[in-house]
Amino acid sequence: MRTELVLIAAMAVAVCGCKRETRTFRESPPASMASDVAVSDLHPGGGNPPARSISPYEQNAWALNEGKRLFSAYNCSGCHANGGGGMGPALIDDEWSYGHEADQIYRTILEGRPNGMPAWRGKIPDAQIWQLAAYIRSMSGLAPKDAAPSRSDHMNGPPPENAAPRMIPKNAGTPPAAER
Amino acid sequence: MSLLDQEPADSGDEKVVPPLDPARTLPASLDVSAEKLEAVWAEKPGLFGWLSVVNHRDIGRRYIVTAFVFFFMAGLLALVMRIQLARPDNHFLGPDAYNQIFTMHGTVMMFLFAVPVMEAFGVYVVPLMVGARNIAFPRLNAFSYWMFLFGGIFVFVMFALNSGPDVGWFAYPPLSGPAYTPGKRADVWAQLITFTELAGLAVSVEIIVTVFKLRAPGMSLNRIPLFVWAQTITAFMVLLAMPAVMLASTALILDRLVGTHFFNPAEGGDPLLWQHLFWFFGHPEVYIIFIPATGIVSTIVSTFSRRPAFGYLALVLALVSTAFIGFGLWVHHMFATGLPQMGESFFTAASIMIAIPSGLQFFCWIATMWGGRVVLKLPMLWVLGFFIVFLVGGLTGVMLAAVPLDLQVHDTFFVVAHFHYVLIGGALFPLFGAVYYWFPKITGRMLGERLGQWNFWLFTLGFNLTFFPMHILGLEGMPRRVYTYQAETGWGDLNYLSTIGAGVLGVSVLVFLVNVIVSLRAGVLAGDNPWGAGTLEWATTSPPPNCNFVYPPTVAGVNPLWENPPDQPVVVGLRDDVRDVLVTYVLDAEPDHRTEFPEPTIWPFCTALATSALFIGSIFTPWAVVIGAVPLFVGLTGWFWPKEAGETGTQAWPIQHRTLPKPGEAPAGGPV
Amino acid sequence: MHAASVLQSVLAPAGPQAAHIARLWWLMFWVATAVFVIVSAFVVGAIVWKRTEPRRDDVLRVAVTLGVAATVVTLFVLLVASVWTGRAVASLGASSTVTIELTGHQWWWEAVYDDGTPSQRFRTANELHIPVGRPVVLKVTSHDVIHSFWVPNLHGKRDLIPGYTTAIWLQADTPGIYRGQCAEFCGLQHARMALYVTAESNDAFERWRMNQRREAVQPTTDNARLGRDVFLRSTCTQCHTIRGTIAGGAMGPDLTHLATRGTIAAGTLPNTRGHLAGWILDSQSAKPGNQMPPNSLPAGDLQLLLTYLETLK
Amino acid sequence: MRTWTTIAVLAAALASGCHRNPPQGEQPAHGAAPAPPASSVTGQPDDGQWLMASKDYANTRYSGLGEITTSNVKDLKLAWSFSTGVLRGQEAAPLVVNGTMYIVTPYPNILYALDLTKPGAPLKWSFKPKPSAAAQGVACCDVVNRGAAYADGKVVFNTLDNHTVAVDATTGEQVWNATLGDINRGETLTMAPLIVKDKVLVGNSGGEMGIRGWVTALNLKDGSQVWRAYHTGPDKDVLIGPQFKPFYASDRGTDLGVSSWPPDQWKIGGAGMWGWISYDPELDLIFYGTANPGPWNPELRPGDNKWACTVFARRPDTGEAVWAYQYNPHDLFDHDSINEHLVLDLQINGQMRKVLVHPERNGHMYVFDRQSGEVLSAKPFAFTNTATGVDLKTGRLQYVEEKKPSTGKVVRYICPAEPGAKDWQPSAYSPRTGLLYFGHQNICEDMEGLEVSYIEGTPYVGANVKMYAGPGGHRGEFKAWDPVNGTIAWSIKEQFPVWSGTVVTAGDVAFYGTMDGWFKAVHARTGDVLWQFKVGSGIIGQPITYKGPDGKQYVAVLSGVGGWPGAIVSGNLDPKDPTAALGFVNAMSDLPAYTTKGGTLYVFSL
Repeated sequence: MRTELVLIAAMAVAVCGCKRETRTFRESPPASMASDVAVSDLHPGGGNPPARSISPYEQNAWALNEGKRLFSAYNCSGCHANGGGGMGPALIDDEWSYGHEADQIYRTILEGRPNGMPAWRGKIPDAQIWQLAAYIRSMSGLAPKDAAPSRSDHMNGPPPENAAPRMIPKNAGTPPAAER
Repeated sequence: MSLLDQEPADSGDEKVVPPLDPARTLPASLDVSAEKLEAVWAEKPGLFGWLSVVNHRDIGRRYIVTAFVFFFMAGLLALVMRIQLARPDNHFLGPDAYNQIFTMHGTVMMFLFAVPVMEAFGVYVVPLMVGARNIAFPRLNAFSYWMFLFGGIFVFVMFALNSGPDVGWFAYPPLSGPAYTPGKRADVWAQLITFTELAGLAVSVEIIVTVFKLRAPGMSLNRIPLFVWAQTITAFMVLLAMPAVMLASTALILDRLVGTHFFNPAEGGDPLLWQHLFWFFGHPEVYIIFIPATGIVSTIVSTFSRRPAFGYLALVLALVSTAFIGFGLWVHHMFATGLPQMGESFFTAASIMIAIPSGLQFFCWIATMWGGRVVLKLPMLWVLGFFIVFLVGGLTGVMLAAVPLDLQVHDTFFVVAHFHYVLIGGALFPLFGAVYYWFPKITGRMLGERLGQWNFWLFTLGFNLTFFPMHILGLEGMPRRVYTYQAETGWGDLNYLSTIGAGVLGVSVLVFLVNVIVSLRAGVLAGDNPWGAGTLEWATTSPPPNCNFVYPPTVAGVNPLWENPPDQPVVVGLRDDVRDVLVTYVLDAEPDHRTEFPEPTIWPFCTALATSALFIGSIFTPWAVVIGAVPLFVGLTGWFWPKEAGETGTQAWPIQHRTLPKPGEAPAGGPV
Repeated sequence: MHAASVLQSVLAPAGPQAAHIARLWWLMFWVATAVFVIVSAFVVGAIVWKRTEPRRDDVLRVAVTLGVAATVVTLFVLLVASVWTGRAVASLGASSTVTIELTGHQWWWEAVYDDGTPSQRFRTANELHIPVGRPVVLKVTSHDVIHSFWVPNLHGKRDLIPGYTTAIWLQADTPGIYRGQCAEFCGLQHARMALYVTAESNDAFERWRMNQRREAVQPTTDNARLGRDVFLRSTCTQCHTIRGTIAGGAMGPDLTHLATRGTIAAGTLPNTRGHLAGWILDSQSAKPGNQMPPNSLPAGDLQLLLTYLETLK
Repeated sequence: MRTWTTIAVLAAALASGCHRNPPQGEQPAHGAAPAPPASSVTGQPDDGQWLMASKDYANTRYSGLGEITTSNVKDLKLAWSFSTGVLRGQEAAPLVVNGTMYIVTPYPNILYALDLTKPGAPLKWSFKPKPSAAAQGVACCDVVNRGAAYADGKVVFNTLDNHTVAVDATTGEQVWNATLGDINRGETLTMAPLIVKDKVLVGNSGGEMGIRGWVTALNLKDGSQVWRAYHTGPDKDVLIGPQFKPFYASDRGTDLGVSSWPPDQWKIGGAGMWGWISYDPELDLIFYGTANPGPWNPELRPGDNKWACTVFARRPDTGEAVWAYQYNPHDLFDHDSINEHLVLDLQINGQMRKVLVHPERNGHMYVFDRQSGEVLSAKPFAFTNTATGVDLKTGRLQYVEEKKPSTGKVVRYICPAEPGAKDWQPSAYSPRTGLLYFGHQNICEDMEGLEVSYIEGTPYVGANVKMYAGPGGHRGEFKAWDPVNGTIAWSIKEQFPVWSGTVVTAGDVAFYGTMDGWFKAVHARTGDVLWQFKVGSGIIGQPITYKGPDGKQYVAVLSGVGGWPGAIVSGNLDPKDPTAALGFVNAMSDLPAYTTKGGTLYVFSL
C-alpha cells in the first residue's frame, strides 16, 4: 500500500515535470476552448458562468516563454510596456477589462476590443495566441511559478513572471472559491 | 640536474625513527588485541548501520562503484548520440532530446564520473598508502558521498522527467540564462554543480588533512608516494578552482530564479564573466582529472618496472608546476571571443608551456621503464595505452594552444577528438589500470586476465575508431554539439565509422562489467601483495581489516615494502578500546599526538538529505533556502553534538615505535 | 546551390588568412607526427627491448634532460610560429574595404552591408557576397545568445556575443561559394545555422550590391500581385520585411531579394518552390524549434504567394 | 513698423526696469510680438478674447489685460466651473470669442460652447464628433487634444481619429469635416490647428507608431486640402523647391529626406507635427518644428534622419520651405522639436534682430535669425549631460558619445530624458518684462535600445526607458528666462513636472498649474507665488485669461491630469512596471497618491 502511494506520488511528480518541460514545436491549438467565451460577470436567467478549462500552455515553461518572446516580437509591449501599460492597459494588475481567463484573453487578442486593442485575427497563428494568453496570465502571477518565465535579458522591469505577485482578478467572472 | 636525482640512498637511516621520550613511562604491555580493534573499528549492522558508515574503505568503494554506474549511464547516452549522428539528417533523435543527451553526457562524465572517481580512489587508497586507520574527518567523508549520490540521482531523475539540462556542460549564458532556457533544465544543471562541488570540496579537505597529519611516522615529505602527492595537489586545485564555478552557478541560479543580472549585458552584466569564471574552474578541472591519473601511472609504472619511479622530485615538481600553470591558461577556451592580441599571446605561451612539465613526466616514466624490467601485466597494459593515446591528445593540445589554429578548430569535432584523447587517454586508461591494479586490494580477488585483455584491446580499438576520425571531421568543418548535419557536407562516412567505433567501445565496457562481476565471485584469490608493489596499502591484508593496520607502520622510504629494513618498527601505544589514531607533524611526520576518531553515525546521511532537499527546493522557490535551513540545522546539530565526557578515554598511552615480535606481520622490506 | 560547389574545410584555404593558418597546421602536424613517432618508439622500446642489466640512473638522467631540452626548443619554435601567424591573420589593410554588420539570431544570420550614405545600406540574410581580392571587415554581434561565425575556407571563427561588437577581417582570393556554420552551441537549431559566402569578381559583386540596394520589384503579373496581397494580409508581415511594401518585421530574415538566395532557413533547404512551400506550411518538420510558426494557407493562396516570392529577385 | 516696435520694446524694458510694481490698470505696452495677431482673422485687435490656443501668431500667450495685478491677485476667487465629463488628460486651451467660451475635450473630442453672458456660463450647445474608439489604441501618450482655433465664424479642431472639423461658432452645426489620416497607419491628431489667412494648418501625431509626418493646409472655407508638406522623403514631398535656402551646409542637398535614412525607412520614420506653429505676417512665414524620428532606438536608423527634429520656415500659401534647421540630427532621445517658436524682435548684441526663440527638448534655448535660419545662440536652460552644446559654425548639436543609446544595453543617467527638458507645454513671453515663462521638467532616464518590427498600426518604439528625477530631486520647474542674455531670471522648483502651459498678463502675473492640482499665480518679475488654488485634479492644460462680457478679467484653466506623465493616473497604469508609459511611470509612481482623474474647467476672477 505504501509503495503504491509512493509510486503514485512519483508518477504525479513525473507528470508535472513532463508537462512543465515538454517542448512541442508544432502546436495544435486548443480550439475547443474558444467556443464558449463570456466577458461579462452577469449571467441572467440564473445561468451559471461557463465552465473553464485550464490552458495546457499555462503549465508549460516552453510555451510560456514563447508567449513572452512573442509579446515583444508582436509589439504587444509597445502598448502594454512590460506589463505596466501605456497606450494599452496594465496587464500585471488585478483589473481585467475583458476577462482574465485564457479563452477570454485569446478572444481579446483574436478579435480586438473596441477601445484600441487591435484585432490580430489572421496575423498571429492560433497556437501563438494561446501561448500569448497563457503568458499574459503569468504576468500577473496566475500561472504556476515553476513554469512561469524569469527575467528577460533586457532592462530590469517589473518583477519577473516567476516572482510576480499573484494578483487575484478583481472583476473575475468566477467566484473566488473556484479560483485556481 | 638535481631535480632528477634519486631518493637519498640512506633510506634505512636510523634517524627516521623518532627517538623515544624518556620522560614517558611505559605501561606493562603494548600489545593490542586484533579482535578488540576489529570490534572497535567495526560499522553498525543492518540498514541503519549501512547508512551510518564512516570508514574510508566502504565509502571509497561506494564512491567508486557509484561513479562507475554514472560512467556506464553517460556512456549509454554517448552511444545514443553516436546512433543519431551515424547518418546525415537522421531522425533518431530530435534536437530537444539530443541537446539534453549531450549535455547530460558531458556533465555526468565530468562532474559525476571523472572527478569523483579520482577522488574515490583517493578516499580508498590514500589512507592506506600513508598508513592511516581512516581518512581525516570520516563523517564529512560520509556526507560527501551522500551529497554526490543524491546529486547524481537528482540529475538522472530530472533527466527522466524531461528536465535534463540541455545547455551544454559549460552552460554559457545567455543561452543558459532565464530568457533562452525556460523551465528548470538549466537550474538542474547549476544545482548539480553545487552538489558535486560540495562533495568534491569535502573530499579535498579530507585528503589534504589525511596526507598532512595522518602519515605514518617516517613518511617525511620526500617519502610520500607519488599517487598521494598527486591526490594532494589535486585536492589543493579543487579547493582553489571549484569555488569559482560554484560562484558562477549560484549567480546563474540567481539570474534565473530571482532575476539578478550577473550575465545580462543589457543591465551591466556580462556573458563573458561566466566564461572567465567557468574556465577558471574548467581548465584546472582537466588537471584535477589528469593529475591523479599521473599518480596512478607513476605507481603502476614503478610497480611493473620493478624499481622506484625515476626522478621522484622532478615528478612531484612537475605536478606542482602543472597545477600552477593550469590556473593560468583558462583563456585559451575563449580565443574566439576576440581578445586583445597581447592577451592571446600570453595565454598561448602559458598553454604551450604546460606541455613542458607533462613532457618531463613522460620522460621520467619512460626512463623508469628503461631503468627497470617491465612486467606487462594488465594494469601496465592500460598504462601503455595511456602513453600512446594521451600523447596524441597532448600533441593536439599544443595545436589548440596556438591561437590561429584554435580559431579554426575550436568548437569543432577536432576539439571533441582532442579532449577525448586527453581525458580518456589521460584519465580513463590509467583509471582502468587502477581498477585492475587495486581491485585485488579492495576485493581480495584478481580481475580475470583473459577478459581483461579483451577489454583492453577492444577498448583501444574502439576508442581510436570512434575518436580519430573526429579530428578529420573537425578540419572539414563539422562543429560540435550539432544534432545532425546535412548530406552535402560529406561528413557522413567518417561519422558512420565513428559510430561503429562507439559500438566497439560499448562492447569493451560490457566485457569489463562482466569481468568485474565474474571476478568478484570467482576471481583468483589475491593475497596481500599480488603485484609485489612497494607502497603501504600492500602491507595489510586484502581486503584490509576494519582498522587498516593492527599496528600502524612506520616507513623508511618512498616504497617502504621495498626499502624498509626487516626490523622496521611499528607504532604502538594506541588504544584498542576506542578509535585511536596517531597524528603526526606535517613536514617530517613525527608523532604529534593521538586523537580519537568518530563513531559511525546516521547524521551525515540525514544532513545530506536535508542539504539535498534545500538545494533541490531552491530550484523551485528561493524560500527553500530559508525553510530548508531548519532541517539542515537539525542535522548539523545532531552531527556536532558533543560527546558525553565519560566516553572519552582519560587513560593515554605514550606513543612509541617498536619492532613487532613476529616479523611476518610487519611490513617487510626490499623489492620483491 | 549544389553540394559539389560547396566547400567547408580548414585545409582548402581560399584566402590569405586561412592559408596562413593552414600552413601553421601543416607545420604543427608534421612536428606532432615526428614527436609521436619518436616518443612511441621509446615507449615500445622500453618494453620490447629486454635487457639483462637495468640502465644506470646517470644515463637516464642525461636522456631525460635531453628530452626535456628538445621539448622546450620544439615548443618555442611552435610558439613563435603561432604568434607570427596570429599577427598575420589579425587584420588586413584598410583600403577599399567592404563593411558588413553581421548579427546572429536563433537560428539565422542577419547581414547589413554598410555604406556612408544611410540609404545605400541594405539588409540580407544567411548569404554573404564578397568581392575577390578585397578585404572585408565584419562587425559581429548577437541579437540573443552567443553564436560563432565560421567560414573555415576563409578564416577562423569569431564569437558573436550579445553586448559586444567585434571586428573580424576576411578576404577571399579564389572565387567560389564557401559554407560556414555557427560554431558556438546556440540552442535547438545550432545544427541548422549555416551561412554561405559567395566570393565573386568585383564587377559581379557590385552588380549584386546594386540590385540588393533596390527595393523589392513590384509584381507585374496578376498572380504575383495577388500573391503579394496574400503576403501582406497573412502573418508573414509580422516578422519579415519586404522593402517597398508595408511589411517591416524584424524578427525574421529580410525577404526583399529572397529569390536571389540559394537556400532558405539558414542553409537548411535549397530555395526552390517546393521547399519554400513546405517551409511556409510546416517549417517545424525541417527545423524543429525554429521561430517560424506553421502557417495554414489555402492551397490557392499558397501558390499565389510562392509565385510572388519567386519574383523577389 | 519695425522702428515703432523697437521703440515699444525699449519703452517696455525701461518701464519694467523703473517700476517694479506697475500701477493697476496700466494699458498693455505693445510688446515685441509683431502685429497683434487677431487682426488678420477678425480684423480687430482684441486682447479680451482668446482666439487660438497660443493667443497670438507669435505664440507669446501674453494678455494685455491688467485688471489682475501682483497686488490684488491674492483675492482671486473661483467664479464658476464646468465639468467636461471626460476623465482623460485635459491639455486644451479654452477659446473665448464674442462672449462664448469653447472647450474641446480629450477623446471623444466633444466641443462645448459656454455662454459667458449668463451667470454661471451655461452650456449653449455641444458638438460630438464621435471619433472611432479604436483611435485610442494608437495615441501614444494619452488621448489628449490641445485645443481649437477660431476664425471666420468657425471653430476648427481636430479629432483623435484624424478628422479636422469646422463647426459654426454660433449654431454648433458642422460646417465641414476633413479626413486627414488613417489610424490604421498609427496616425492621430492631437494638436490645436492654427488658422493663417484662409488656411487651417494641421499636423499629425504618431512618431511612436511609424507614421510619416506631415503638415497639411486646409481651406478654411470648405476643408479641402491646399497643400501637404511631408517631413521625410524626397524633396517634392517635403515641398523643398528653389526657394529653399537653409543656413547650414548640412541641411543642404537633394532628397536628404531619403538619403539620410536607411532604405525605405523614411516611409515610416515618424517626424510628425503635433505642437505649435507660429506665423510672422511681415515675412509671411510660418515656423514649426517636426517631431522625433522613429523608432526611438537610434541604431535602427543610421543617418541624420531628415527632416525629423527640424524647424521649417514655410510659405503659408504654398507650403514651400524657405529654410530649415535640424535641431537633433540623428535624434537619440525622442527629442521632438514641436515646441513653440516665439516670433520676437529682440536686441541681440546691441542690434535689433527678428528672431525666433525656441526652448528645445534637448535643453537648449535656441535663438534664430528668423529670416535666414542662423542660430544666434543656443544656451542650456536645464541640466543636460547628453550634449555639450551647439557648434554655431556648423549648427550641429554636439552629442556626448557615451550617452548614445545602444541596442541591448542600458545607458544610464541620460539627462534630459525622452520628454526632454521641456515638452509641448507652451511658454509665455511678456514684452513688459522681456522674460520667457515656462514650466518644464527635470527628468533623467536609463534607456535601452531594442530590436523592433514595424507592424502597421502598432507602436514602433524599440526602447525600454526608465525615468526618474534629475539632479536636485525635484521633477519640475517653473522658470523665467531672459532670452537676450541667455540667463535664468528666476525659477520655482516643483515636485512634479510642470506640464501645464503658461499665460502672462499685463498685470505682471504669470499663471501655471501643477500636476498635483495647484493653480498658481506668480509675480512675473520676482517669481514669488502670490496666490494658489487647489483644483480637483492635476493640471496639464493651458491657462488663458479673457475679459468677460461684464468687463471683468477672468482666468480659466482645465484641470484633469493625464498626458504622458499623468498616464499613470488617467490610464490606471501599474507602477510595478517602471517601463510603463514609455518609462514615465517610474518617475511618477507617487502621482496617484496626489491626484485622481478629472475633467473640469475652473474660471477665476477677482
